[in-house]
Amino acid sequence: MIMDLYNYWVVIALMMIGFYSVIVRGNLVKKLIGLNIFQTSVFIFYISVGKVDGGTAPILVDGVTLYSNPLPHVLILTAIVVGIATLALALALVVRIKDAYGTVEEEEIREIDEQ
Amino acid sequence: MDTVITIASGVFAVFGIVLILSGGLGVMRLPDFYSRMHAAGVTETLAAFFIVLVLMLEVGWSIGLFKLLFIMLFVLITSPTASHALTKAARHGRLRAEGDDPEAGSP
Amino acid sequence: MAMLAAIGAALLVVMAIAIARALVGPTIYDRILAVNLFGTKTVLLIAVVSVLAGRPDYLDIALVYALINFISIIGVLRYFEYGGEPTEDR
Amino acid sequence: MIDFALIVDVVVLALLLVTALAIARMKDLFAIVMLSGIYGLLSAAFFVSLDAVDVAFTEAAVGAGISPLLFLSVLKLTGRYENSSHSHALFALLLVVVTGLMLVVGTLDMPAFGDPGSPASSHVAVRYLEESAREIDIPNVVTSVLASYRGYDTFGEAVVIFTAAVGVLSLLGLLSGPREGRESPVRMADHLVLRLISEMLIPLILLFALYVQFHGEYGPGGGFQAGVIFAAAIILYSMLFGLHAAQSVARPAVLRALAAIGVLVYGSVGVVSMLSGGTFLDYSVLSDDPVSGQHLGIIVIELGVGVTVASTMILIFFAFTSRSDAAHPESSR
Repeated sequence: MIMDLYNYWVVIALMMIGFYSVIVRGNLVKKLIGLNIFQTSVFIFYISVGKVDGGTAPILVDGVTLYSNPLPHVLILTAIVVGIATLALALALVVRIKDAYGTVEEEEIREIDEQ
Repeated sequence: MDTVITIASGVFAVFGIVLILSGGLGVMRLPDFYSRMHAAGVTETLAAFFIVLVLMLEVGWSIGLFKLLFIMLFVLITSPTASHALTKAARHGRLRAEGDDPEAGSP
Repeated sequence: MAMLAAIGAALLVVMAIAIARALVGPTIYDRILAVNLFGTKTVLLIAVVSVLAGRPDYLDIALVYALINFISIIGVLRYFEYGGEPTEDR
Repeated sequence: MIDFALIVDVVVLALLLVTALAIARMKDLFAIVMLSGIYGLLSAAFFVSLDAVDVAFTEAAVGAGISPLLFLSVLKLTGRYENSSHSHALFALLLVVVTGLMLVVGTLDMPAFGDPGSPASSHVAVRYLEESAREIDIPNVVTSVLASYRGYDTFGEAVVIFTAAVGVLSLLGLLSGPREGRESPVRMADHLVLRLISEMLIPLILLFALYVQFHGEYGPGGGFQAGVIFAAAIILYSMLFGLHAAQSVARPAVLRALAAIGVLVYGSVGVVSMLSGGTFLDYSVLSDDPVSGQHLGIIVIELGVGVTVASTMILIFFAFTSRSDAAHPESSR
């Protein structure tokens, strides 16, 4: 029972750690790292779902009949590259915020906005 | 012939495991950065060498052998380079080893 | 086979030690050392998993790891050599 | 004997959890980025142990290589330490714990880990595994699903990556590297060993990227992975020899054109297949024999993806480093 769901529970824990960093931390770079953890937890979830007991990597070879599910691999493969592209965009926004406000701390940005 | 290979890979495996664990122990227990670097850098390259050797004996004569050979060469070239650069950077960064005389000036 | 599993277990132990070192520090160089150590151990672990699974295709990944590990260590060193950051932890 | 892959799975996940907790607790952003590099390597090792070799390939290059480098160049601009107080920390903790518990309750209905009869592995996935050998005839099923069965998706991803590069470039601009003469970074130049080794390695890395690109049908690899590895080689070059030198090898104007051309190549394969009487991105009509048509289509679109990914990653890296070098002019003397 524990082994059956172990992966999913770790995924949830990782996801919540990422979620917590995103909502609590005021530093924008830290928020993005939290978002990264969140995102990776989703990757791990998909790959765990795709695993088949006794299966092997979905690259066909003679004499093997049982393979893991290739579909989650495809989805996550593209998600990783899209993830880094969007991360770069977010970091670019952070750099511009630093230019405009002189800080990347959420609280300080809000104070400047209210003035 | 087969027994020779089995015995050889067993011996190499023991070497590899002992070296890798002693390197790990050194990284965990030694008192300052340079000695930890020493433990990691010196033991790990040889450990990597032995472990890849065991794997090579395991896969036998196949494409995997050449890939493992590449991995070994790659690790044996890049790992000492990275260690060298890191230690040099630490010295430039005025990081002192334990026991260095702080009055003796910068390294 | 049991021999390879033993090697793999030793690798996992050292990986855990490397993470501990990255957590504790105390200097940034210790953290970089930990990342480097962790990288080479991952390369070896993947090679072991590959041989155990009997799929030599996986070895390509180990090669990529070795490569990327080297590049990221250089990137990290460059950060410190350029930025003039303090190197001791605050 | 207990299955070794299972041990790897359990230990690696536990280590991931420890690393993530440490990342959440620390305040030194540099140490956090180091840990996130370890986190990337760990998750990639996890992917290997669960047979997702193509994913591990990409995650190794992206999660452990490129994203820490991007974070570091941003840290140079925004500062190394986080100095905010935690607002509403208790409330947030409560929220997170409640959400987590609800998700845990949700997992109780999930099929067991590795269950071959789970819904995810019993519908379309079975068809891909059984039919792709006949319909597409390349060993790597991940590549055939990526490039052919789900070619629409992948086209979308290529467009997203291209758009992200456009966004980054319009937000940051691309300052050209420092002029000749004051170009070579003094302290990096001291690293004679590093430079020599890297000069030796860079051609090998580029060659390896080409191998990954064109061997992607037979083993792990493909356009995404090859693009990232190719970019990593150029990034290594620019880190050691300065941005200016790198930009004279990989000219930003050329890269901008290539990023667009890659997407365009992908799209044109779709248009050509429509003109040949098929549907959009149906490669079977590209040749007399449907299977060789599929091969042709996959090779061309993988090339398009590889070109786009490589040039986008290099451009993004250039954009960030040119910013941080400009902010620290003393460093690029």
